[in-house]
Amino acid sequence: MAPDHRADATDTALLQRPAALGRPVFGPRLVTALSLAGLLALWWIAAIVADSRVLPAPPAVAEAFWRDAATGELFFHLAMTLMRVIAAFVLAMAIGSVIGIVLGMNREANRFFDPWLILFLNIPALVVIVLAYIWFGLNEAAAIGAIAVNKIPNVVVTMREGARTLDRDLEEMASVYRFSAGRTLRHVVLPQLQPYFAAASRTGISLIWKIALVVELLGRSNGVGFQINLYFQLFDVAAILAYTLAFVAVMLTIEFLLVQPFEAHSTRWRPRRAGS
Amino acid sequence: MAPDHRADATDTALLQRPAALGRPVFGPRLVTALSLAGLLALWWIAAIVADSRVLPAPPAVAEAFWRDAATGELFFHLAMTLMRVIAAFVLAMAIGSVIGIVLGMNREANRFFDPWLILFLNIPALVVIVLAYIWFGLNEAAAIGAIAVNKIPNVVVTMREGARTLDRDLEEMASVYRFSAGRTLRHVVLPQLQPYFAAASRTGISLIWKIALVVELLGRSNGVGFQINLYFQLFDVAAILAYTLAFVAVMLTIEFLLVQPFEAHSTRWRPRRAGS
Amino acid sequence: AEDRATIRVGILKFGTVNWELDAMKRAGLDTAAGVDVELVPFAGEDATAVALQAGSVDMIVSDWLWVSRLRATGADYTFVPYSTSVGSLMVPGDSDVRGLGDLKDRSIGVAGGPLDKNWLLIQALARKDAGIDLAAENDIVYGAPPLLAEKARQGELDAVLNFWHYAARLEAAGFRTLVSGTDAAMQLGTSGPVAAIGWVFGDDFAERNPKAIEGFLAADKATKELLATSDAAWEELRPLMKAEDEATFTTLRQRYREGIPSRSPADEAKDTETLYELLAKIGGERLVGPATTLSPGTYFDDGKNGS
Amino acid sequence: MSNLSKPIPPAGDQDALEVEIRGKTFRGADGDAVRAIDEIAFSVAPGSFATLIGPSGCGKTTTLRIILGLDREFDGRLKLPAGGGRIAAVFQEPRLLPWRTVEENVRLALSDEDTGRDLDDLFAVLGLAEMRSRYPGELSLGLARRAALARAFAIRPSLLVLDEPFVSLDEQTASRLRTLLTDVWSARPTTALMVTHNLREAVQLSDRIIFLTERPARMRGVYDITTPRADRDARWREATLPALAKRYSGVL
Amino acid sequence: MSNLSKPIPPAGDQDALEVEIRGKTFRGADGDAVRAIDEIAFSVAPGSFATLIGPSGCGKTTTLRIILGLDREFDGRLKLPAGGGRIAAVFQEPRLLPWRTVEENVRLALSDEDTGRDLDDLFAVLGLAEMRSRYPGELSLGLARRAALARAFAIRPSLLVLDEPFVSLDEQTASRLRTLLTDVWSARPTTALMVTHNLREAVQLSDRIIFLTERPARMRGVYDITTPRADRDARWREATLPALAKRYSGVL
Ligand SMILES: Nc1ncnc2c1ncn2[C@@H]1O[C@H](COP(=O)(O)OP(=O)(O)OP(=O)(O)O)[C@@H](O)[C@H]1O
Ligand SMILES: Nc1ncnc2c1ncn2[C@@H]1O[C@H](COP(=O)(O)OP(=O)(O)OP(=O)(O)O)[C@@H](O)[C@H]1O
Ligand SMILES: [Mg+2]
Ligand SMILES: [Mg+2]
Repeated sequence: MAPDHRADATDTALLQRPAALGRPVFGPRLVTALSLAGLLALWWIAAIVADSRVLPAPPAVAEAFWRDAATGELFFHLAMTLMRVIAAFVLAMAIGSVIGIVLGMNREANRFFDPWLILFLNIPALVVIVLAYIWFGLNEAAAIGAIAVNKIPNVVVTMREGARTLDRDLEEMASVYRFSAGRTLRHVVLPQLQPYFAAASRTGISLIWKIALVVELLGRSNGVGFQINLYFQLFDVAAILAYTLAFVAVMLTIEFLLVQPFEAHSTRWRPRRAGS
Repeated sequence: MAPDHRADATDTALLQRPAALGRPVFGPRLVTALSLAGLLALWWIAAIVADSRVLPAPPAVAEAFWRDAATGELFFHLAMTLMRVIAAFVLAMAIGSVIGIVLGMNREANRFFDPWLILFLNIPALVVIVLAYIWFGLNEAAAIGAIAVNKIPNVVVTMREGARTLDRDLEEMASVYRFSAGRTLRHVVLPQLQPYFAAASRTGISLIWKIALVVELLGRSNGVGFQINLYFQLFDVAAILAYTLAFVAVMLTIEFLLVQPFEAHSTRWRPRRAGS
Repeated sequence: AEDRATIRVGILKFGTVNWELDAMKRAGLDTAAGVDVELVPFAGEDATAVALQAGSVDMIVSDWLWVSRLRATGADYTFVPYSTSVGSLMVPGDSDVRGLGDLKDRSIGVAGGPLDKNWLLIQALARKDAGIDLAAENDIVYGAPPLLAEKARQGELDAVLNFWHYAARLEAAGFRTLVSGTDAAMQLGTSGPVAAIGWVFGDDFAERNPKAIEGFLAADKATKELLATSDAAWEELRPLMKAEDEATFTTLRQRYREGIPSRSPADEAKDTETLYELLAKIGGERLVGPATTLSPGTYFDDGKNGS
Repeated sequence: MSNLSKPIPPAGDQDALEVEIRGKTFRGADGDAVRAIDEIAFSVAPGSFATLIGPSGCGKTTTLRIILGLDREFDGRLKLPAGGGRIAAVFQEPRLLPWRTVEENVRLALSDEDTGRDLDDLFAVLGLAEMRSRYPGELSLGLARRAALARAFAIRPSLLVLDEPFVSLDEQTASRLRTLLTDVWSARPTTALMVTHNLREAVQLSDRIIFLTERPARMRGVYDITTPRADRDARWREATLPALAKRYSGVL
Repeated sequence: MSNLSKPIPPAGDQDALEVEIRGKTFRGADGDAVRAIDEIAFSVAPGSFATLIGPSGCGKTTTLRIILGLDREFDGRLKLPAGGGRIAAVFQEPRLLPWRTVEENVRLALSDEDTGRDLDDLFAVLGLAEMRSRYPGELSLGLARRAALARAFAIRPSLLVLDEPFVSLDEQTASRLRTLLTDVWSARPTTALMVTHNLREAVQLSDRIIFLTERPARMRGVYDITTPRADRDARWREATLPALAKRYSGVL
């Protein structure tokens, strides 16, 4: 007979319940704006408190940004990096998803290739990049390939977990109703893998960008990684942050204009959690 | 009336079906051995074909391995790196899972923190590491903390996707039967997150190891990353591969002795796909 | 030993500084000069810079440009010459490139990036002597030093500008020096070889530990004398140097000896200022930061000016 | 075996279940409003057994969810039997944890002081004795539904909510379980509310039957049965069922 | 409306469904063997309607899965009605794709030449007209089951397999759907096999009823009904049901 929150709330008296049909206090846009403002404030305060050359305040970074933006240099390097990131992302997601789904659905294949996967997961980026440059020359193809090879095992692992949890009931339904392979993939398999795909692509694009920085550091003559390394040698943290934030801004734009609407659309069928 | 494979197979005649109750052609251990042997063979052939200083054949790597293993040096560096990897892994998984689950279950919180998450996902490892070292000194705590901070956003993203797909029906059941918070977490929530956790930890440990290499490069006086970079400056690829493979061997051991038995146990309830 | 000062030096594990300090400790030259030198090895150049700023080491090896730039933004690091060895632009022994003027439509690897001092000087020299813009008329590849060295060996690059010990190794492998950073500087107006890299430490450390700095610099001088004259001392360094063969070993030794600064600090400082103005002109604010002249105090003043 | 004429326990010990829903609207995925319930109001006397009958899709499950506190976005008010007693629910689907065995599923629902209780009899009468250590994925649907019943009956609830508990079971098993339900319900002062499409089942078990209209649900009528359960034999049923079916067409 | 006395189409056009399962054992998660079926053998004449009745958990769904080709690890043999026609199945659970609307779920099952067919009548008679563009998560269980029936009826199958198709539905809806089923079944030469726990439903619809024992399932008996469907009125049922119930105790 221990008192219990829910019981208390309903026991006491005839409780009046209003029909509250989802009216959030702030609009989504406002929340995002608030969030960014909070982040900026936090950074500014930290910069003032730390008062160190290593954590410049927002104005210093803005200045560094304008310096390189005015010459168009920043946009050039950003574009080069984005080109590499996008190419490697498409490659890695496509190849990794296929391998991951196959391994997740086929125990025998998985047992055989699992050690290979672990090997490729754990080869340092440096090794892959250097080997790629040495074998295929210091060119874009080698750079993009090296980034993709670094990312593919991660995609495989995530998609494999997803494929392992595929609903057998729906698969059976599809086979009884003779769905073609394409129809099964599109309407039965992929929707179930959506959360895994989302996880793989979100963490993927950030990992790819980080590897792109190393690739550019080791053997490219442009791109954000090239610039960041240059400024690191000069220990110009403001400039490093300016380039970093420029990339983050691009990612945020993609997130809000592309990813979130797409996700909202592809998960609209999901019953919403009460009160959210 | 297009002929169809399944219909064909069963239409033609009274078909005899044997009772084949899962008898794989090879035992799992043998498959793994075959897999590793295949990998070795592939490498060896590639090394012979490439015939380059940059892709040494297995014996050269074995020699480099023995050279550093005999002095105990290799094991010392490996141990240091493993220590950092494990500490950072535990930290990142614990913190990242908690944040990820909270964000996945709470739309408002997620809307607010999503931009922060994207920022932290995309800050280059270099920046975090340098800031950590400069603020907290070149010590283990800073090194491990920097690795964890690099990994946490990835864990958050993956666990958040998982938490978004939590089964509302089971959650309701748990609330009606007044499961305590701990019981709900352990018996209702965590089992559903298992595949996401598995994906996050597999890709996680490899990412952490890669970041550990950078951390060791930028400010530690030991560890595999330290050694690999030294050998990179000498362009001694055999030694680099020896250290890499030593780490991969440790990971493979963990995979086969710990992770796979654990996973087999925690997913034993899953209905198995026919023929696997 | 209790009253001896200690100094922690951040070094590159496979770098030349490591050789020198190893020889110093082997010969007991540091304790003889009343200082305990503690070596803190790192795997990368950037790591030593981070370590100095994080206060984990007291001294590292870096260049005066870096010191001057950081001083201009408020840091108090200071500089004592260590070596005049700098990078060189190398071409294969059988290359038909004879001078900077022949570099047209070639692929050139440049270690250290577009703001590397030697690269800037060599570009300026090419513009002055041969009237060509190296960066514009060639295919420039910036990249990691070991990777570029390997690419040069593979023949993918027609020329490579690399740091001195990579250059020395390439030389031992049959490459020849087209022009070195020092040559370029001298042809552009310095009166002698300028020590580009040196010991870097904080002014406040020097103030608090005058004996440590004094002892260390004395020990450094003694070590250089030893290494300049004794081949036996070099034999002991062999395992550290990881030279592939005898030719590489002797080339490395030779180039090291050539790099020992021999001029008076005053001459050094004067040439450095010339060089700085030159660099400020070529590299612009991007390279030198807001200050157009060498920041005062970049060169360490131990109070016994000119000794 | 069963106490079929449970005396309604004295009031004060427990309150009646009072339900008054003046409206419930869902927001569909396309943003459209789906009106599920228009106006439902009924009460269930403490310790009595009530049944909800209504066309498929009319809002019965929605009503139960509101009573269970799983849906708080509705117009109206609600009063649960007091006393802090536990609530047991048999959902329309089994809702077992797939990664726990049948027995673990049942035991997890027990309160802390009850853990470790002897459940042999319960499993035996439900025909689950052999299935205790199986995972839900290895059960037939009927077995899974019985496991869900076991969970509800094991916790000795003071309010029992059942959403079509006996579908997907053969007649023999179903009638055995109806007897079990009566036992569990009458052993303690339990208020019960059941949804069913089976009028026979309803008249056998209930003190009160509440008929609902098509969606959006409104009250169609309330039918109280005063005949003691022991007297509800085949003959009585033959008389009652057609009468009810005539009054509320389409339910039989 | 419905052609209740469908003449059995001439043989040759289609073969009988012949099922002969001499054993089916599951391997449980703990490694134990679970014997689900001992020995089942029956045939269903082409174009006729058969019903499987057996206790809960005896192996009915397992039998259907074997017929559907979803489980190939059994001892025995199987012959499907020839002709390459399609198979429609109503599973024991709705098995709708949660991320597709009701209508999309139905249309996805249609063959390519049928896509775009007019389904208005079908949805109307199933009471789903309003629900076509809703997602399965927004349906009540009864509505979801009807959507699964719509999918099965839409594809004009030559073999129709139904696992308890009419549970969780109110009587009025259920009887409307039974009529629909008879229509669909008699419109083309369709062989049908249904599992039910409702003997009334079985005698109303079937040409043959196959009774199974407890798990592991064995044949308990086969009962053929020759009375034309049009003549199976209430009086006939009152006579047949008790006779059957007496012969196969526990089924009513
Ligand atoms: N989450 C939801 N979003 C939109 N509509 C919903 C949702 N849940 C239920 N509905 C609708 O509300 C109505 C009532 O649903 P409910 O589940 O209460 O029916 P029911 O009476 O239990 O039916 P059944 O006998 O089939 O189980 C249905 O028309 C259903 O489609
Ligand atoms: N994957 C499985 N692993 C182990 N046992 C299983 C598995 N699937 C079914 N069984 C067992 O086989 C038996 C027959 O199951 P089946 O689903 O065929 O029963 P059913 O006759 O359809 O029962 P119901 O009327 O309850 O649906 C049951 O005892 C069930 O527990
Ligand atoms: Mg319902
Ligand atoms: Mg079944």
